[in-house]
Parts: sequence; C-alpha cells; structure tokens
Amino acid sequence: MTATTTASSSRKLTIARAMAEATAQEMRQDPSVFVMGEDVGPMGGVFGNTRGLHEEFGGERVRDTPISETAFIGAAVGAASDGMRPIVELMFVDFFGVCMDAIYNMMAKNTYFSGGTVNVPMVLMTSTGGGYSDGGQHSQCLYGTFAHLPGMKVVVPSNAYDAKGLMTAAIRDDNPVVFMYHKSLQGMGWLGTEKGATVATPEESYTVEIGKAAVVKEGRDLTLVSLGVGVHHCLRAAKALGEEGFDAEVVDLRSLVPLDRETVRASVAKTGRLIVVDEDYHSYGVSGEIIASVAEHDLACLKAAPRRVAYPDIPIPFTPTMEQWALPNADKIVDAFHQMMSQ
Amino acid sequence: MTATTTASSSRKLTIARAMAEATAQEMRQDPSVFVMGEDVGPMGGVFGNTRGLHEEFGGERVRDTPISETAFIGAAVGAASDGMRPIVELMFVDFFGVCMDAIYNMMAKNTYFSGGTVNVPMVLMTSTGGGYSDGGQHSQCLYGTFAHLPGMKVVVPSNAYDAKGLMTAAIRDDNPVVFMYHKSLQGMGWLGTEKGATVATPEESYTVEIGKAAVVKEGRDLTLVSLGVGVHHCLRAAKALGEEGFDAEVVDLRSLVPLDRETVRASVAKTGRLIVVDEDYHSYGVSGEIIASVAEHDLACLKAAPRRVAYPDIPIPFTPTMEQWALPNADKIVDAFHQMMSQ
Amino acid sequence: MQPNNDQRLWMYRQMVTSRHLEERIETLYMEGKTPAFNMAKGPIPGEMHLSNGQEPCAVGVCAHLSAEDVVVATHRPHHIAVAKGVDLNAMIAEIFGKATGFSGGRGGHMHIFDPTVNFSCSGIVGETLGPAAGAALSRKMQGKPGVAVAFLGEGAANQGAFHEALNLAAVWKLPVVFVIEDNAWGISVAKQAATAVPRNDVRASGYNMPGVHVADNDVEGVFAAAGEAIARARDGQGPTLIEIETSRLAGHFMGDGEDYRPEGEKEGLQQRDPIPRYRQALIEAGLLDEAADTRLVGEAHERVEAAIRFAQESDFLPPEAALETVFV
Amino acid sequence: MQPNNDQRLWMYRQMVTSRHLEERIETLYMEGKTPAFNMAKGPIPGEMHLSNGQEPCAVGVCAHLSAEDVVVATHRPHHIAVAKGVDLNAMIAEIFGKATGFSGGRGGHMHIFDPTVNFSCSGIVGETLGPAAGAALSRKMQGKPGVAVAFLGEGAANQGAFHEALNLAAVWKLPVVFVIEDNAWGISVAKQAATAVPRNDVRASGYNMPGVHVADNDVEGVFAAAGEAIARARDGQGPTLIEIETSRLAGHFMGDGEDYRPEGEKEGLQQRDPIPRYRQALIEAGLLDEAADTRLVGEAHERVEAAIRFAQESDFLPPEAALETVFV
Ligand SMILES: Cc1ncc(C[n+]2csc(CCOP(=O)(O)OP(=O)(O)O)c2C)c(N)n1
Ligand SMILES: Cc1ncc(C[n+]2csc(CCOP(=O)(O)OP(=O)(O)O)c2C)c(N)n1
Ligand SMILES: [Mg+2]
Ligand SMILES: [Mg+2]
Repeated sequence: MTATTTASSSRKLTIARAMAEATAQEMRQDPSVFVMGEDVGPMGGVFGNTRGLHEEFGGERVRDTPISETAFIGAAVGAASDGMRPIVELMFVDFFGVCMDAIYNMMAKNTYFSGGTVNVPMVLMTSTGGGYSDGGQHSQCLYGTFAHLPGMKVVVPSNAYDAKGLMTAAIRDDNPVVFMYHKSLQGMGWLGTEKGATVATPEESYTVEIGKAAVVKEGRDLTLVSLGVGVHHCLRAAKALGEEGFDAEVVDLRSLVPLDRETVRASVAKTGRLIVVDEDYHSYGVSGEIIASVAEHDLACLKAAPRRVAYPDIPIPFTPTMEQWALPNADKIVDAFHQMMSQ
Repeated sequence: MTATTTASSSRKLTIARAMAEATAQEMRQDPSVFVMGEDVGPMGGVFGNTRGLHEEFGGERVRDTPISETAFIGAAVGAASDGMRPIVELMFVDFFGVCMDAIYNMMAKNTYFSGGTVNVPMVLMTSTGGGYSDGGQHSQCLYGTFAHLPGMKVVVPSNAYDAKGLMTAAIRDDNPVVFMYHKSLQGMGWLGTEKGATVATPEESYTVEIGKAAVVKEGRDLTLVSLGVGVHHCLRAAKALGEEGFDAEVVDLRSLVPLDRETVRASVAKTGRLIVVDEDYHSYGVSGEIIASVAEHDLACLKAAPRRVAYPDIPIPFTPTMEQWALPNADKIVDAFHQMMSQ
Repeated sequence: MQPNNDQRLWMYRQMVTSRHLEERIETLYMEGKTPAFNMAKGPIPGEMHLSNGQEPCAVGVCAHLSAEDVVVATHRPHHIAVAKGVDLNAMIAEIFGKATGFSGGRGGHMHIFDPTVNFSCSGIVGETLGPAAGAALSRKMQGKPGVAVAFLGEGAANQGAFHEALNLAAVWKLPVVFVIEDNAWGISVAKQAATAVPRNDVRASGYNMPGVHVADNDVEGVFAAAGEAIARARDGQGPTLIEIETSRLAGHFMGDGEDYRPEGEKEGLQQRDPIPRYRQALIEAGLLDEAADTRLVGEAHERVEAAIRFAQESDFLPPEAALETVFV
Repeated sequence: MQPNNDQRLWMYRQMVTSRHLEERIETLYMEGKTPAFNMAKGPIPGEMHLSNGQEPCAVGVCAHLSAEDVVVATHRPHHIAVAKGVDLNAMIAEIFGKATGFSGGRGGHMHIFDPTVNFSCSGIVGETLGPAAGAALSRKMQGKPGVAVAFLGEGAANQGAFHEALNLAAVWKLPVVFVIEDNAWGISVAKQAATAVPRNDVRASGYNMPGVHVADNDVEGVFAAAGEAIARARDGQGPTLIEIETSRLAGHFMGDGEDYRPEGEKEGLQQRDPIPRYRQALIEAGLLDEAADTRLVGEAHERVEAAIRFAQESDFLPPEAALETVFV
C-alpha cells in the first residue's frame, strides 16, 4: 500500500502505462487523436501500452484492425493528411517488412513531396528487442533501419518519464514520429522487467523534446552512449566501473532522428573515450553512426579507439544460451573498457 | 567497326549486358537457374539486364510475374529451398517496402533457422540510384538498409567486369545474394551512362569473389572509399587531385556483406586520410560504418578526421537543380579533401 | 444514372484538356532528348507516364466529386488531376520542377499534391489504397462531408495492398470507391498473364462489396457506375469496386518501345480513341456542333498553354531548398 | 472422398499424439514461470502457440501427403508438424533449444525446418504462402513429384500476401493447396471484426480457383476436401483454397488471459473437442474399442514422452555456435 501514499510527483509508472497515459491525455483534449492496430482494443495491446483506452474512448477511437499492416498504416497516412492524428501500432518492429512502403515511402515522404503543404502528424509505435527467447522474427531492434530513412522522427525511450514526455511530444508533432519501445522495458511482468525503466512520472501532461539526448549520469573518464534498454546496461556498467575507480558518463540518445550529435560530441570531448552500446545489429547501424559522428568531428579529443558493444551480425537465435551470449550487457561494456585501457 | 576487330579479351560490355551474359551462361549449364520478375521476359528488363534471356530460354525459365513482389520473392525463397536457383528481380530497390519480409525474414534467415540444413541459393537483383530526376520513390540506393540486416550477402558492382564475375559468383553461391546495380552504370542510353562502367569483360565465365574490395587506383596521400557509381566520382576526384599533386587511392568496396574491412584499413593505414563517398543517405549507413570500422581499429593511423560525401538525410527531390545539388560528385570529394587539409 | 447536358460537356472539356496537356508534355518532354533518348535531359527529365486514352475513367468519376472529396491517384495521375480540378499552373510547374509547382519541384510528376482539392498520388503500385481508405475513415470519424476515391491500374489489383485495403474498407464500411483503370497492361505484362480472373470486379465479392464493370472505355458508363458508387458511399453504405476497361494509347512511359504489343493493337485502340468517340456522341445528341467544339477545344488548349507558359516562365527554387520541408 | 480404416486410425493417432505433445509442452512451459509468469524463464522460454483443437486440419490434409510433398506452416505449427511426420525428437529438442534440435535451437518453436519431410514454417502472418507457391513452382519446373500445402489462419487471410500468392498460384497453375484454419480469432480480434466475408472460401472465385468450406472441425470433412484438392494439384489442375472451421482450445499464446472471449465460448468449444468426438465416431464405426484406444493412446503418449526425454537429456550447443550457419 506504499504506492498510494506516495506523492503524485514521485508516482512510478511502467513505460507501458506511461504511454497509455500520455495517449489518453491527448485523446481527452484533442478529438483528432485516435489509436489503431492489432489487439489495441479490449486487449489493451499485447505489450500493455493501450490498456484502458478502449474502455475510456470506445471502439471508434481505439480500433482493432485486421492483420493488414499495409492497409491500416496506409490508412493512418491518409487520415493524418486529412486532419486526424492517428497513433498506429506495428505490433513488433520485426513485421516492418510487410508494410514498410506505407511507412517510409508515404508517411515519411508525403510532407516533402507536397512541399510542406500536407502534414502527416502520426505516431507509429512499435515494440523492439529480445532477451526473452522469442526467436529471430520477434526480437529485433532495427533502430538503424528506421533511423537511416529520411522524413520520419525516431524516438526510443529508456524510462517511463521520457516515454510519457516523448509520446506526448510525438502526438503533438506535425511530423510523423516512430516511437520504438523495448519490450523488456514495458514493465509487463511476463516479459521480465528492467526495473530502472519504471520511474517517477508526473501525472500531469508534459513533453520531452524530440531530438535531445540526455546525460543520465555524468562522468569524466569514459562516455557510454546507448538507447532503450542499453542505457540500463550502461548504468550498471558505470556502477561497476565506478567501483574500479573509473567515472563513466552515460548518454541516453532518446532520439535517433533528429540525432543530438552535439551532446555526444561534448561528452566525448570531455572524457576522451567512447563506447557505443546497441542491441541492434552491429554493422551499418547506430553504433557505426555514433562513432563516425565523433571521429569526423574531432579526432584529437579521442584518447583511445572508440568501441562498440552491439548485437552481432547474425539472425537472433531462439535458444537462451545463444541469445543471452549474443546480447549486449554490462559485463561486455566493462570488458570493452578494460580492453580499451589496455591498448 | 573497330569493336568487332578487337580481341575478345578486350571486348567491352555494359553492366546490363554483363549481367545478362553471366545469367545466360549459368542457365546453360545449370537447369535449376531461372529468372523471375516484372518485365524480365520479352521486354528484357526495364534496365536491360535480362535482355535476350527470354528468347534463348523461353517463358518457363524467364518468367514475367504479376506485380506481386511479396508473392514472387516469397516464391523464390520456396523454390530455392526446393532445389532451384532463382534469380529474382525487384525492379527498383525503392519498392522493398512492399516485400521486405520475404527478403529479410525468410530469404535471409531460413538457412540460420534451419541450422544450415536448408539453403536458399537465390539472387535478388535490384536497381539503385538516382541522378536522372525520377523522384523520391525511384532514385534511392538503400545500401545501408540491406547491408544492416544479417543473413544475406550484398554486392554492388561499379563496372561490367565485376558485375559479370559477381553475378556468376552470386548465382553459384549457396547463400542468398542481393545484387544491387546502379541505374546510371547500366549502359542504357536512356538513363545516361557512366562510361567508366563499360569495361573489357571476358566472354568466358568467371567469378569475382564476393566479400573482397578492390583497390582500383593506388595512392599514398588519401583513401577514397566508395561503391557503385561513387567509385567513378572518386576516380575523377583522384584525377583532379593528382593534378594538384596529391595521390589518392580509390577502394571499390564491391561487397557490403561480407565487408572487406581489411582492405579499407590497410589503405587508410598507408594514406592516413579517409573520405567515404556514398549515394545512399548520410546517416546510419555505409559511410558511418566505414569510418567507424577504421576508427575503432586504429585511431593512430588517421592524420585527419575522416569525412564523408553522402546523400543528405532528405527524401530525394525530383527537380534536377535540387537533385544534382544533393548528389555526391567529384567536386564535392575534392572540396572535402581541401577542407581536410586545411584543418 | 445519366449525366445531364452540363455534365456531358464538362466531361468532354476535361478530356480534351487532359489530352492536350499530355500531348504538350509529350513534345516538351522530348526536347533535349533527341537524337539520343536520355531521361535525365530536357526541360522535363525523369519518368513520364501519360494518360492518353484513359480520360473517361477520370472524368466519369470526378464528375461526381467536389473539391472536398479526396482522390488518391497513381503514377499515371494527370488525367485524374485535371478532372479533380487540380490547379493546372501549379501542376505543370511541378512537372517542370519549378518553384511555383505544388512542392517547388520536390515531388515531380508522380507526386502531385493539391490539398485545396484533396488530390494526391504515389508512385508505388497499389499503395494509394490504404491512404484513400484512411481519408474515408477520417471523414467518417469527423463527420465531415466527403468521400474518397482511390484509382489504381489493373496490374495493381494483384498487389497485396489491394486486398488489405478493400477488406479494411468493407469491415469498417468506409465511404471510399476503388476505381481500377484496366488498360490491359502493366508495363509489358498483359493482364491475362498476370491476373487469375478476366475481370477484377468479380473480386469484390471477396469483400462483400458491390463490384461493377464498365466496358469499352465508355464515358457515360463510367459516369453511371461511379455515380452510384459515390452515392452509396455518401449515404454510409460503404465501399464499391469498379473496373473500367480503358486503353493506354501511349507507351507505359515515354521512351517505351512497346515491342510487346501484338501487331495492330495500338492502331485498333487509336481508332477507338474515346475523345473523338465522345465528341461524335455529343454532336449526335445535338449538344455540340463544329463551331462550339472548336471554341471549347480552343479554350481548353488555351488553359493548358497558359499553364505551360506559367511553368516555363517560373524560376527554380535555389538548390539548397532541397533541405527544406523534410520536417515542418 | 472417404478415408479408409487405416487412414481413419492414422488420423486419430496423429491427433492424439499432437494433443499429448501440446499438453506436455504446456506443463513444461509453465515450469519456472510460476508464480510470476515471465516468458524468459523455464525450460521453454519465449512465445508458445499451442494447436489444441486444430488437429483435424493437420491430419485431414497430411493424410494425403508423403514426405516428398512440401508443407509450409505458421507460428502455430506443432499439429501440422506431427501429421507431416516431422521427427519428434528433433522437433521437441528444437523447442527446448537443444543441440539435437533441427537447428540446434537457433530457430525455436516458430521455426521448425525438417527438410527430410519438406516441412518448414514462419512466424510472420501470411508469409508462408509465397514459399509454398514457390515450392510448387519448383516441382512443376523440375518435373519432380510432389505438391505443396500452405497453412494459414483465418486472420492471415486478410494479409496482402494471401492475395498475391493465390493469384500467382492460379496464374501459373501451380500444384499448391491453401488451407485456412479458421479458429475464429486472430489473437483477440474476432474473425467477424476483421474479415469482410463470413467465409474465406468465397474469396477463391477472385482467383479462379475452387474454394471449399469444411464446417464444424470435421476430420473426415477435411480429409475429403483436402483429398480432392491435392488430387487436383497432383493432376496439374492448379491450386485450391480450403477453409476449415476449427477451434482454438487454448489461448493465442501461453499466458493469454483470453478476457476477450465471450462468456461460455471456451466451454462450448471444449465440449466439441474434435478428439473425443472422433474417438467416439471410430468406436461407433467399430474401428476402435476401449482396449485398442488405450493401447493407441498409450503408444502415442510414449512416442511423445520419449521425444521429451530425448530433448531433456540433450545438451545445448556452445553459445558461440550462434555465429554459425548464418552463411553456409
Ligand atoms: C510495388 C511496385 N512494383 C512495381 C512498380 C513498377 N511499376 C510502375 S507502374 C507499373 C505497372 C502498373 O500497371 P498498372 O497498375 O496496370 O497501371 P498502368 O501503368 O497500366 O496505368 C509497374 C510494374 C512500382 N512502381 N511499384
Ligand atoms: C505480419 C504479422 N502481423 C502480426 C503478427 C502478430 N500475430 C501473430 S499470430 C497473430 C494472429 C494470427 O491469427 P490467425 O492467422 O487467425 O492465426 P491463429 O493465431 O488464429 O492460428 C498475430 C496478429 C505477425 N506475426 N505477423
Ligand atoms: Mg495497366
Ligand atoms: Mg485464427
């Protein structure tokens, strides 16, 4: 019963509940906001992020769809161009392959093709990540895939406070925003839960600016850059390194598009050392981009070759022994730092 | 009439003809090889790379398909797993959004999911690139998009010799290979033609190993890394820089997966300077990956911050003034080098 | 449902306007592309898909629409844009890539967006259908007037998007009409080599919606079918699928050699050109005589010419404008 | 087409085997997941889609197939795998993620590949259909014997891939059969809320192929419909679409609260459980008595138990094996 006696400002929410709350608040004050997707209705979303919405707003504004991602994401594009502000869910980001055209060739480009006269104010929310043995078609992050393609903003919260603020900002944004939430951060018991994601979250509505990274821990010796669940690995690694006497700074990107290169560069300029942690595939993704963004800007600031702890370039194996072995974690970050220091 | 008197070893082919010739040679000796796609039959492919095949092999083995990329690329996966070696065309890479699941979740992963017991020996060929004002849904490269996702090899030839050898190697490979050909290199008059792509190409069958970059011009002062049409921009830039007294090395990646990081690193270790040239979008793509691959390996070898000349993170504009302004070219590479030297 | 005389003349005028537009584009497009055809050259570079012969589809449908209705067209959009009342100046300027075009030239001929008349299009086959359904959903949810119409080619009716969008529209009873322009070809692939059924309207039964077929590129047949379908949509009775037998008098795109056409096909189609046929019908119906026709055609041409002059005289945006309007 | 007595008993045996497999998986799956359900825990982590109730679809179809025929199944593949003759040891070991599993555990329960009996599956709704058509194409081109069968759920029949694959199969007259297991639910979304037609077999007419409906989860009804369809396919007469009214006796996946089900639905379904019904029918037909049934059931259970023991006693591959078999 402790929770109910705590002051509202320190009320803790899961990311799932933070997303639902932000959505509900926007729906209450803006009739053009509505939700579409598979099982977002009475079920409340497979990952809990639309829970309670159907009860409050009904089936017109919280719509279960057929399993037809091309049609309903395409429909969101059409509705968004016609004065609505749809929030549409792609249940797993892994399914992007059946509907990417609606996303990247229309949602992301119609504003440009119209010279800014047609806005597409929609939010595409989608779950990412593995770690619970869901196999190679249900465990991917694909951050790099979405961030590589122009015209859509891409955000990836690591905790409920940011999730709520980013969700509100995304809904109000006149541009399409892809909102990627990591399953292990949702606070759904059945997916395991990263406790650090469940944080104090104000009840009143607020926004977190899209495009700004956060320094979630300051430090002088090393910059750890990550996003989503990786931020929590970094915080654990930072703690372990702290015990060894090294002071790591942790940067939570929060937004991949726009990418806040300034914050990353400023941090590395201070620490001189960079490790990027990413659960997405190693090559041609976030980790390469961050390292390049620093190297091309200021080589001299780097005291050691930057490193990455990312998912290897393999399909994600089902069996937990292999999957856990392949995933980034705090130990690997600590190891990477040790290797960096020994070279 | 000069051409006919030249020795066959110096016979020049366009990339389109080189692809068709490699395909025909493999089809002659292996009945399991066949071709599917839109307009690959009597029309010979919108970009000429199946020209002559329908006449020689008929409609059973050179199949025009309905406009149903999910079905026919999916069908190629099924046929490849059942003893055939399909070559399937996605007319423009820009259309990947309607069929990516068949490509990246099945073609690329079924071998892994089966623990290597089911091979998927197929070639997915697809055209890339802009420069002729085809607008934002018909001009993309998307190299990074494909290279980021594990389980498929990805090759990008810059000339007919490599195109033929890579095509033969791709067809014979027991793994899926994505063969990305740049429209401006096809030697189709109507697309404009980069003359440097039309090179001496042996008539007899041969392979170019997938996964090996080529140093197409040696140099001591600067490494230019590129792929496809970018290689020709680099060669022109190298020539211009040569006139200024700088000796640029040009590395043609040829293959993005596997990526020959060794060749790139060896070149930069020698020259100390790196510029990556890529017609694909700037962020989260090839250019970032190459720079990171060098920086994480050996920072000390770099005499200056590496740079990239890539496509800006915008949808591709139709109007030639804007498109040409945004595309990489030799002048921009020369400029980037000058800036590098002045810092 | 029969058009009244005003509607007849309106449809004829739009067809004439559209055809003249296409013919002028054809000429302008070839500038700088001879003797060697190079798509990148000339005042109108890039791909160019002309609509000659398909005008009945556009006018028969759009005769029932006003600016507030939504139309989503394809890679072959000009005839539909004309009939939907898209601003000709801004459209041709867009095709020329000029500052005065709808997007300042960022979009081009496959990406014409005129929000004032709710017109848009997309270059990916089949992908127009989801957005049309979504616009219809938006109207339904907002209680705003207006229906949506998605145009597509018969080749696009084999795309997955077709199936998904029709099902969604039917399940949600959306005010949307799907109009297939069956010109018998998807680039070089004939309909019968690509489509399991001779007529796509039969597929409507798989979505529990009416399917209507219009034979012989018949302007008034399109008018009747579309009129009913749009009335049904406005009336809250849900979607309809229409397939129109039409003809592609040009190549798939400019530069298409069209070797795949059976001998004589094109000549046969040209003899059944819907515009002279409709002119003849109107003359026979006493709605038009030579003088009136000349005047009408002259006016239509002048509209197009004025728009072309407007486009030609317009400037390009500075190249750096490429970086603008990605986000708003 | 009627099954003979051997076929009847074979179908019953497969159903019993499959059900026992699912029931044992259910128990094993929950190990380590109580009291707090956490998908990542226990000997079988990850999503788990059980097929209880859908056995008639699998056995009625596979009764007509031999190892050389190709089957592509869905995210809910166990019953079909059992009926197709997939090696039980390797399959259960795969579900446990062990070295002796088909892929050494790289795939898992949604990715069971047994090339010796031409069985595979995929976790993306609708995406099984293209590969099935392609396998059929391969047989046709090679003149090799064998047909292909693609299974899908009724929810998947609203995916674009359904439309594209059926059209392609019909245009190319491929030896393939599409079998819809209509369990009335796509996760929490009821068929009637997602599908514009009450029965998907009517959609067959949009592809010019026969559409057949099997009511009431009837084993022998499936046998008859599939027998005809597969014979047609073997005979070069092209594809068929079959929709089977079946029942999902479990949740969509393990852990599903099933709050979306109307009250009493599940109990009703359980009362119509196809396995006791078929047992009863066989007893009435004099093919089975209590003793024979006990023996048959015991044997079936023992097969499953042996496979489970095999899986449990197997080792895991070393974790680094994750890096292998990406390329061959
Ligand atoms: C998904 C997709 N596949 C292929 C193409 C290339 N393409 C452009 S138009 C076209 C033919 C379309 O045929 P149809 O739908 O009949 O329209 P038509 O060109 O005849 O007007 C094709 C294959 C594309 N733009 N999008
Ligand atoms: C393209 C795609 N969309 C969504 C999902 C998530 N999903 C998995 S199973 C399922 C329901 C499928 O329903 P149905 O086809 O009827 O099969 P059933 O589960 O009833 O056997 C959904 C929505 C998916 N795997 N792939
Ligand atoms: Mg057509
Ligand atoms: Mg179902």
